[in-house]
Amino acid sequence: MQNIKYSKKVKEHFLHPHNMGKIKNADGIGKLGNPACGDVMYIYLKIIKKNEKEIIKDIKFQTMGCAAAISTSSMITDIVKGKTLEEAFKITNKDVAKELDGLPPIKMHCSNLAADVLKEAIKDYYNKQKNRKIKYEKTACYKCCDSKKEMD
Amino acid sequence: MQNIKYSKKVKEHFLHPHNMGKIKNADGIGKLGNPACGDVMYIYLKIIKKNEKEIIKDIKFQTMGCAAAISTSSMITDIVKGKTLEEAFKITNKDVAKELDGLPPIKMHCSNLAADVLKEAIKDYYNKQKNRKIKYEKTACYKCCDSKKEMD
Amino acid sequence: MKQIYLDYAATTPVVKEVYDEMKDYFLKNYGNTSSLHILGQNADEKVEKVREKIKQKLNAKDHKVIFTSGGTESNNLAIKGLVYANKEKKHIIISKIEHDCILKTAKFLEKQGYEVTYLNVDKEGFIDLKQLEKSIKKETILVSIMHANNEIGTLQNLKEIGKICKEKKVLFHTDACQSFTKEKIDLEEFNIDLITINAHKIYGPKGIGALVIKNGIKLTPLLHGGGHEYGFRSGTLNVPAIIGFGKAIDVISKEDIKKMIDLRNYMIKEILKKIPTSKLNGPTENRLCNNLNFLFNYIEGESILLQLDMEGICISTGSACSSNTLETNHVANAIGIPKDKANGIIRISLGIETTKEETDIFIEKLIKIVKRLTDMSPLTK
Amino acid sequence: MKQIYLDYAATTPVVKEVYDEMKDYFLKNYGNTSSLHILGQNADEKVEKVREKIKQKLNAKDHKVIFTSGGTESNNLAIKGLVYANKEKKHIIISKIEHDCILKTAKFLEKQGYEVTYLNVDKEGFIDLKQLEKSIKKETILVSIMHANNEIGTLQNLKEIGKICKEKKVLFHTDACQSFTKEKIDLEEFNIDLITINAHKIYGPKGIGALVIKNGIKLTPLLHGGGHEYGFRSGTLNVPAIIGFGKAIDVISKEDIKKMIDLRNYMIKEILKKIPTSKLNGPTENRLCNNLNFLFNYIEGESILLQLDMEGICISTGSACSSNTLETNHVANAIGIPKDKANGIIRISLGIETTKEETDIFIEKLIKIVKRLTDMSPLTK
Ligand SMILES: Cc1ncc(COP(=O)(O)O)c(C=O)c1O
Ligand SMILES: Cc1ncc(COP(=O)(O)O)c(C=O)c1O
Repeated sequence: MQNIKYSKKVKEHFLHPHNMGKIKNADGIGKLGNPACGDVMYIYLKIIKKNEKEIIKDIKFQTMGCAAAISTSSMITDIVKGKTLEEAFKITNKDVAKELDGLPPIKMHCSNLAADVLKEAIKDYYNKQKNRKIKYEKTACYKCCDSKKEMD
Repeated sequence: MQNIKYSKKVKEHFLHPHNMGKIKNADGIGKLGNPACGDVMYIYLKIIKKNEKEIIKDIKFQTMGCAAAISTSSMITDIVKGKTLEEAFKITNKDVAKELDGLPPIKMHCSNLAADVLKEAIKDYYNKQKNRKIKYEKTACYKCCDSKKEMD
Repeated sequence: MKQIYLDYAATTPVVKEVYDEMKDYFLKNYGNTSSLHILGQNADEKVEKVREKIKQKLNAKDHKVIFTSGGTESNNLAIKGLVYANKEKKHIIISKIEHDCILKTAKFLEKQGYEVTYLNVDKEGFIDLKQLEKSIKKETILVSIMHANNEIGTLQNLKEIGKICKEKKVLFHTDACQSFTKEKIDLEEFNIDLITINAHKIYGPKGIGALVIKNGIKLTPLLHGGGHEYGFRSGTLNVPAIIGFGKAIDVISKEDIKKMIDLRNYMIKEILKKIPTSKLNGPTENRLCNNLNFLFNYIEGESILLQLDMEGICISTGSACSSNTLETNHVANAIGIPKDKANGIIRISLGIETTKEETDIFIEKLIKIVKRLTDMSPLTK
Repeated sequence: MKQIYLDYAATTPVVKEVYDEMKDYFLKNYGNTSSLHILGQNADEKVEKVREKIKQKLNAKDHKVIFTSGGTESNNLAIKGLVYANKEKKHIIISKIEHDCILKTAKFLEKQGYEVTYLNVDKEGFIDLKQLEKSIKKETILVSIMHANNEIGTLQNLKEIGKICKEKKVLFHTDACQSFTKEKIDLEEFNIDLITINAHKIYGPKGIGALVIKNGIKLTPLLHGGGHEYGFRSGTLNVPAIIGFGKAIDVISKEDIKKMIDLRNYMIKEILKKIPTSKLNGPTENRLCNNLNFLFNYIEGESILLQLDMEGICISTGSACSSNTLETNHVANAIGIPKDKANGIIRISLGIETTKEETDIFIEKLIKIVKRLTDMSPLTK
């Protein structure tokens, strides 16, 4: 009933994720998710300033989760590496899913939280810069994800 | 669930019944059954007296009913032809079924009424002889017979 | 002795192409549709295709296909599922000639305090649309009228029934086990909210059916569990049977139907002409393409059936010679056949493989057998 | 890429000999068991033989075999059928690790005013016989405890449970879908009143199961209709599937069981040894012969499953990553696995065709995948 076929791109990123790991002394760290729900994601940022602009020089992620969670993590790091923080902040979970040629419907709102985590990391960076607060609304759903699994 | 396989003997009598028909001016006639229930049986007797004994010289039947009704009718006429009335009166529905190598269980108590009809015919004969009353208990069931038929 | 099977209304063989289609799903693509791995997902995908195909065949624009174990389950789910999920309304309407699985369900509900209206039918088995309209009241939740009657082949006017149900804002369910793929059914045009179909009447496997329901309808499941079938019917999906069901939809062609109608009409004419004690039950128009049903005076259907059987011909009786008088052939009863004649009924149902030759052999044997039994009967005038 | 299927607990292929046995009943002996003609009677006869065979296999001396569409239906019929037919008693006892189709049925009954006791299980999944005994009261009609758990393979002590039920004069039902033909079941010795079995876990077809009940037990049918199956379950009998079910009873041999146990034990040893973040769920003794279930720290079962799938290996996850928190893996919950770890579970289930080679390939790939995912996890210490 619920087709959770993943796109080729999702599978690629899932099996061979990009930018996996930690950044020591990161300039910003975002953390979201709950192991009880099955998806936990950390994003680490290294920022440099160039012509007044703050640019993501390096980005890494750590994720515990299903194929959707892992591939969106990997994909977002690809998307924003080298982008300015302002540009990066505009990326939505939907954008990430689109870049991956879509996610199964049941995964759209649960495991697709990479953009939110990135925003958390940027927020963390701004917080450290003092006097720079930023607001946004999380778009992923942080309750347990919907899956069709039943034991047979 | 309810096997209504008929024995070979039942099938033979069913397809080629013996002593089928009417006897004109019969000495005794027995009638039982109800078309609404699916089984109606008539038995006609021709009696002769020999050495003080009343003997069934001829017997015929007419039956509307299923294979069990028809074959038991046919079988009982075979059994009692030439027998004395006293002997014939002792024949039970069970005896008839036995001679036929059995009837399907669901047919044992409904369509197996030939012996009862024969008794009716003998009673009728006795009644006509005056002062000779005879009693017996019907053993077949005269409600609608049990069958597993359902429309599919 | 070659068998002549004329009992396609009871069940059909699985035709070769359906059988072949299922094979892989027994032996190789055996995954459980709930499984996330490729075997499961492949099975799931194929099952979804069958759902789509069923919807297309029925022109179901806004419906869900719930797979069940057959017509009986679909009918039970349609009625019980619906009334249990909508407790405020306690009245349903069915006809007097519904299949046992509707009738007995209705009787069961009556015991639980529901009200059931059993619509009369005329001599040919048609309900009275006026009576239907008048029977609908505020408490009515559902009208369930079968499409083709399984015994006498009467085809109800679904379109008119659907129109009335729509106007009166009650749900309309139809049991189309006998008519699916044989007669036109258009859920949109006929305004059908729920429909029961199954596979083993259309050259598909036994043990699979579907209840197709309009989106938004709530049902209380009869089978609780893993939440399969939109939560309406749990249990591991019977994938090979579903695949077979899907394939079976294509089996009966327009030509087959035309051929069956011609044969049916030919047989009616011949039998009525050659057997003076015979009478046709059911209508001559708006009759299921493959159904024949006759009454023979003075004799019993079961004896006709058995003698034909001994000669290699399979048919069905029309009478339910049952210990419970209430259960004696309710259809015969409803169309006004007196009880003392209701045992003389046989049903003949044709298949796509039935030939003119077979029907001729059948008619010839039938004539002889009827004569033999009539001669034997004490009731013959 | 050759598939390695290690999800036999979800469903099995139909083996060739079962498939072959069914063939004739699809294509030639396709009669409806209700039909009085030879095709119907032949089918009926064969079906009766399967009933007998099932009874023999279970040592059922005084029981009826009711064919259903599968385990889900049998379990629903056992519980709902029984409580609806015995309205005076409104309490049932089940365990916390029953299959969804028992659990959800129990929850449904609770909403209707019935009382349900959910027995705890220990870390290995065993119920506490003392707690069972104490839970039985005057109003208790039924104790339903599954034989082998489908997730963690725990085999309950049916004999002791049966003894308690007998003493306390309550009926005892067991869901034996996972254990039938794999583990000893003796209805007499174990005092089992009702038992659920199905075919698609034992190399038979999907869509067929049975509820075997002691004579004298009354059930309210879930499916009303023509009165099939002693009146307890109407619907045209699924003859080919029943034939297949009958044949499937013979598929698993003593040697197969021994082989599966050896492989299972070998795999447990290897995996625990080679994957330091792994933990075995379920017991080491009294464990279903073909079941393995592991927890992996820091990572998600679904990801393991999918990566294995991409490498051609089919397994199952243990977690029901579900929107409804109540529904997250109730078995993991019951055996005390904290929620934040319950997503790291996988189930591996062996079949008669599983080879040592396959298990070695599996273990090798599992090690790599677990390492990869663990390295990626933010939770790794
Ligand atoms: C009109 C009608 N409804 C329902 C059924 C029941 O279907 P099934 O045998 O698939 O349960 C049948 C046939 O048996 C039927 O002819
Ligand atoms: C223990 C147990 N009970 C019941 C079922 C349900 O059986 P079915 O899939 O035949 O409905 C299953 C398997 O799905 C099971 O493993």
